[in-house]
Amino acid sequence: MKVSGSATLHAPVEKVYAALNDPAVLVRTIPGCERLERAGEDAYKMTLVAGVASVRGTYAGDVRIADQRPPSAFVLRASGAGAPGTVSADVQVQLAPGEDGTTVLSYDADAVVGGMIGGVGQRMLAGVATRTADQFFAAVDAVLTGAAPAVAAAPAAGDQPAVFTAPPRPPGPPGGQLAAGVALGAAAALLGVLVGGWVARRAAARRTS
Amino acid sequence: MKPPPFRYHRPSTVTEALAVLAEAGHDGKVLAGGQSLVPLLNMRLAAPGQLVDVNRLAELAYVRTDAEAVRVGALARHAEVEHDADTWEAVPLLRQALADLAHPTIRNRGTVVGSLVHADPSGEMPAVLALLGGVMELASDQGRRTVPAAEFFVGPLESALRPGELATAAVFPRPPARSGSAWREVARRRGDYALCGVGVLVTLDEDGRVRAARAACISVGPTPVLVDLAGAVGGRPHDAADWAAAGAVVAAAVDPEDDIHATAAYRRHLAGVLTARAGRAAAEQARQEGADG
Amino acid sequence: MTTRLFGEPIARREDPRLVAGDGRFLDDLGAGALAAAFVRSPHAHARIVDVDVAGALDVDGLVAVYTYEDLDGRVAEPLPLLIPHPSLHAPRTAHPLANGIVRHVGEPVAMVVAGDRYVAEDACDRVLVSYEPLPPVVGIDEALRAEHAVHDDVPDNVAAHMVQEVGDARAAIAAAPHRLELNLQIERSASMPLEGKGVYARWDAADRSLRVYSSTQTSTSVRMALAAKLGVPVDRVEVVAPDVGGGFGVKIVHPWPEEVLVPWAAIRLGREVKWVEDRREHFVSAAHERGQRHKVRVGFDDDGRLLGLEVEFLHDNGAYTPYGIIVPIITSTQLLGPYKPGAYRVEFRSLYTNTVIVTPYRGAGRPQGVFAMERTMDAIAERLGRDRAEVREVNFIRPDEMPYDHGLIFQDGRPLIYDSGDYPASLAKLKKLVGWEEFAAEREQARAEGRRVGIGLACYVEGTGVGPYEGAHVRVETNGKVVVATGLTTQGQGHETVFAQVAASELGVPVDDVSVVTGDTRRFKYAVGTFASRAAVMSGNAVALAARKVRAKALRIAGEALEVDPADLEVVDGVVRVRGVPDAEIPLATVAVLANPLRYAFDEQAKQATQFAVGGGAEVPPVADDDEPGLEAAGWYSPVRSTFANGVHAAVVETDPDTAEVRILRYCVVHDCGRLINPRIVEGQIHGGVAQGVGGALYERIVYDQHGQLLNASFMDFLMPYASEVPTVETDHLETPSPLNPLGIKGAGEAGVIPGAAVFAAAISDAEGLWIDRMPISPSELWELRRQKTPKGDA
Amino acid sequence: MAEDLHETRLVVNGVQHTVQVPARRLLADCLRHDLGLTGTHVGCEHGVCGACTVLVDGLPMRSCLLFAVSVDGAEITTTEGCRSADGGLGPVQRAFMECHGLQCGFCTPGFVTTVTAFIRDHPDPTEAEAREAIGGNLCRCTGYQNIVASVLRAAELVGEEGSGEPQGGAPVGREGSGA
Repeated sequence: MKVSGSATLHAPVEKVYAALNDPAVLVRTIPGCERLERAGEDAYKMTLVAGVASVRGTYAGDVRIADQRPPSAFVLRASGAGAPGTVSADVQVQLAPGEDGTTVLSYDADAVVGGMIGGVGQRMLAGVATRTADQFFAAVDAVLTGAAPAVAAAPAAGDQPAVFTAPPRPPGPPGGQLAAGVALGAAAALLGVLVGGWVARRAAARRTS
Repeated sequence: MKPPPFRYHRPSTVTEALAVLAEAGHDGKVLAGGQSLVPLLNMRLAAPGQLVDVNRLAELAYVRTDAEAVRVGALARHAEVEHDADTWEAVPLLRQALADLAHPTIRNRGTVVGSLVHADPSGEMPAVLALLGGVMELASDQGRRTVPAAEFFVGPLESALRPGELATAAVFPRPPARSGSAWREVARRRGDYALCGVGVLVTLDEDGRVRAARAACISVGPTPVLVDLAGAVGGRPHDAADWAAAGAVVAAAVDPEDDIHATAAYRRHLAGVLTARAGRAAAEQARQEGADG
Repeated sequence: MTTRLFGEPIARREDPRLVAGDGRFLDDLGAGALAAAFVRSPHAHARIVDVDVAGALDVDGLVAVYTYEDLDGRVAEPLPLLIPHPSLHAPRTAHPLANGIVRHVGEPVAMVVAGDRYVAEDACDRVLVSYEPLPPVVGIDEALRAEHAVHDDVPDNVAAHMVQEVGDARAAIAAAPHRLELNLQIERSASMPLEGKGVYARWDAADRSLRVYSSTQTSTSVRMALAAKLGVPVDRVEVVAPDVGGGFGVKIVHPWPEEVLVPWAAIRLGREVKWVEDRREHFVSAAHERGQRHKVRVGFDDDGRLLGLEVEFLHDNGAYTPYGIIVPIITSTQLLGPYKPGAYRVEFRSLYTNTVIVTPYRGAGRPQGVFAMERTMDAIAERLGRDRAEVREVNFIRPDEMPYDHGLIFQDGRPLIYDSGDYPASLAKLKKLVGWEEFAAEREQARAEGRRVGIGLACYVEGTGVGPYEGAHVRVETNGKVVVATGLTTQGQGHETVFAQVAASELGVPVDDVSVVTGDTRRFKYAVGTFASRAAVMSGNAVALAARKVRAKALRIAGEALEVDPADLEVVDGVVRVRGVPDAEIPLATVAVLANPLRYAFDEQAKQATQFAVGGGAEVPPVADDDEPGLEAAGWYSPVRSTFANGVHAAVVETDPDTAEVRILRYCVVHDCGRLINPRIVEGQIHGGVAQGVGGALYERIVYDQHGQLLNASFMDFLMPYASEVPTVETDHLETPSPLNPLGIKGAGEAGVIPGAAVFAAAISDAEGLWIDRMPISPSELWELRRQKTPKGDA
Repeated sequence: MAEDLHETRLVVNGVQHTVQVPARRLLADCLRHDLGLTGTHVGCEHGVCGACTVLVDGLPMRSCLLFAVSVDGAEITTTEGCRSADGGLGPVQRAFMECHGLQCGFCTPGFVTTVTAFIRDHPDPTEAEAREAIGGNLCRCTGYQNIVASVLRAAELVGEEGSGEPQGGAPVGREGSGA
């Protein structure tokens, strides 16, 4: 499943680049993301609750930031698994200076959704993903513009925080956000979305929740 | 394909139900007709920790029609609403759309309110509620609130219903005098989800001219797509209105997607074609209403 | 009650139990058996890095979890290659549980056995498998490109390559006054019986014997495979096909991984184990068919007569080839239909992809071949501006040319020789039935009203009743009841009825006195199976031959008893009578008693028998050297080659000018399957086949994405037609007997589905003035075609 | 942890049953495995095929989309209950036999129950109505033509002799847990 789009963020490219590669920001901005754990250089283990309405699941997986070309481009590779299925995604992210200090971000994602979910819900992905991508960017933008604070890292050994946890909050707005910077969050959240998507669009055995 | 385990509650009063839902919070899921939820559970795509079965809430098993509207309780099955004579007289669009909703066997169990809460972008009921400008009545142990259709449908499968809340009823207002409605959809097989579906509501003035006309489309956007047709057909005599133009307006307004059954372009095309067809039928029905009343 | 039963449309004997809910399908058996469920690959192609079953072990009610490492003996070996073929140079089969690598979504990786299916699925959810994804090969193009291989040791992904040629087709085409080149494609579909597969195994430790119930089209072959795989002596293994909820081809494959694993686990655990395939499993782990792409080059004269025909096609066989290359072989031979192709060359490649395996689905390669051939006929007619029926007519093999030898080798490895058939008469009947000549006027009339209607027709010839053999046993009990047993199975074809009709007709007994057993290796040991429209031809004739032996013996014994020449005897309503001599008679029941020195009859029956004296006297042994006790016999039928049925279908459709929806106004069938045993059942087979043809043409397709994920693995997206989508079928029959078998019958099981895609493509093309070269077609696709106005491909 | 069991009472084909089932037990599985009424078949478990259709308080519903516990106290009719009062084949069942309205017979129980309810409400259907009535049930064998004929024939038979449903009329027997 391929999705691409773009958004304008209100900060210079360097700052945006840093934010999108900062786990402290990601853990805060990926709806449903509950935990990011550093698992090596530019690699994280992630736990996230995703889904639509009360059709939600907890997913675990890995996300890796690769091919970094600061401040203009990087790639996120992620894979995750939950009861309904598996997701793996590659997201190419491009950053370019926009007008008056803004950054125009464009992303190009290719996700593979497998397992039960793969057979029944894939076609919901693109629409929901593009729609919810905006939610993610709004969250990141809020952090960038200081409207929302980035979270403090949980205390951890070493000079570098190892575990990042999101502040308490109701499970984030439903919907997957297959967006730059959150390949896994996106992909996993998509599972939840798909679940919904599947019911929404396909259940011939229909109606009522 | 067997459902995962869950805690089961079967409250016998709404108050009890609201208490259980408040307790369950995000972990709770309401089971009414179950015609969409249970397949989901069987495939283990959903695994709510607790199911709150509202099928014993007799106080919600009603369809009532008054001077303003048809009020449908949370336990009214599609078939009950479809076959209710007063509803047919007051809001014909309900039966017109219900006839295309899955198959009778499903309609025997599924509920109208459940369909609405499900906020299915391919569902007929959300489009009908949106087209008529209806409202949802929601309750929680914190109190009750009503939400207009325009605000209730947030996205695919996303309604404004909050955790711990129960949708107790949906209110479908009677259209004004000299109104007519029609529902048209194209599905791959009879009873399948529509590739595109369109409902049109037309109101005429005393001279038989189109005073108001609106269309609601399904399967062409994340929520029902509501389009005002007044610009295309407003003020025209009902039999001289350019419904093809109205169709063009709708085709331009929707934003469908490709899927394995149809291209986005085809869906957009259908939105136009079906709007024109439904528009003509609705205008004709409105004329008769005018003649009769 | 008449004994003239052959050819009578009697009601089915199996229906009372089925309508009342007393049928016994696989999951209706084995109450209390342990339930098996499988962990299946979510990846189309991946290396299994680790399988962690620890989580599953805490599940309350879990009995066992097995992975490949747990398999032993021959169970750990790859599953058998059922039908080897010289052209299948790189056959590959799967292991019962994936051994290191998975090659399609749905391939079984671990097996869970638990108290019930709910718990088994809970445990499956807790088995954690880590995979290292490998690049998937999906679709014919990627398989050909061979940038990646499905099997490391088959780098070009080509499993088989086969060429057959009669004459110099290329030269004939080059020299022809007219030439066309067409690309024609059919997409993947599936048999999709309403009952999935299922296996229920019980091991009797004391008796060291295994009984397995399987929802299969071939219980005898499953038995032999299990005995070999499990190392249990054949006489210690019995396999029973209970009531089977449809097969349509997919259940002929054997042994399925589950068919081996469930009995294997039952033996290991010493418990009854049952697995019932659910719908999702059936989509991703059973079998598909149909997906083929054909390039046709044809040369013809001014009358549309074929001078040379060259067909090259590519067949997607999925990840493994347990069933060999039967499907493309059938396409390559049967696409010729009722026509003389002039010089003919056919070449195909069978390609591996990371998708579910491909095995025969009702029609088995014929729908694709007929689509290619019949679209070609339509294109020729269009090119020459001639009537489509006329062009077919000039190419027909004439009745006086029968038997007709195509000079090719058929699926059974024997020469492709048509035994009989009257194709011109079939076409004439069809044209009359559908009103072919009058339709042009109707079309114009409709166009004048702004409606779009079109008509299409398609002819086919179907090789049926492939060998090598079937057998049957017929016994007359001492109470006069007749028991017929045959080894092949039943999935709704009414064998209990038609075989009873055959036996009753041959023996001269009331049909209600005949009972029939099928698909139970306890009752009849050797059989091939129910597929390839062969049951009626093979077992029907075997039953007839067995019954004739029994009848001959009955007459011989009755002759002795009544002291008359057996030639003067007849059997009517279960009584052997001397022709023209009232009262000189003896009930068949009594003959059965006399047939056995120990009689095995009691009281009245014994007394009745004692009034007759049979046997050769004091110096002859009670059972003569050339005789056997009992009034019973086995009969075997083994044909020299297949017998060829044929038919012509026509459809009239209307397409919506705005929505491009297709409405079927009429569907007409003329069918010739030789002599009919039970016309009502043959009609039913045709109706059902046509419905699957409608599905295959307008609704059903298996859709994979480029990652090898099956996108429509449910009944919500795989659109099998409901009653609202299927037309009323108008049928007419020809009965050209087959000279090859005693009953003169031909198979009828698959016929209905074969021309579907071709007929609808032609009818829609006719209504729309568009060329259609790919099926199925949806309203969306038709609407997009309108936008492009695709011209017909030309040379 | 073992699952909680819920005592569930069902009157099936006129006979009262009491079973202890987990909340997640589907009605189809309860009928088939707990009560041993295997006439009701399961074809898809997502509510599309209709093979599992039974009458719940007289209305056709998908038993694969209902939890047994959720219909506690309901009257259920399966194809076994569509026999005539004397235990022989009921009119709908006979019609299917007469018209060759079944082949493998797997989907048939869902048709029999659906048609039984339809004819009760539409004693004299047209062919179009008959087709519409079975529009939610899949059959892979027959092509539906003979099923439509069966519906029309069933209406004739019911007209001649009444539905023959033991439901209601028959005395309610007693049985312990079928589980």
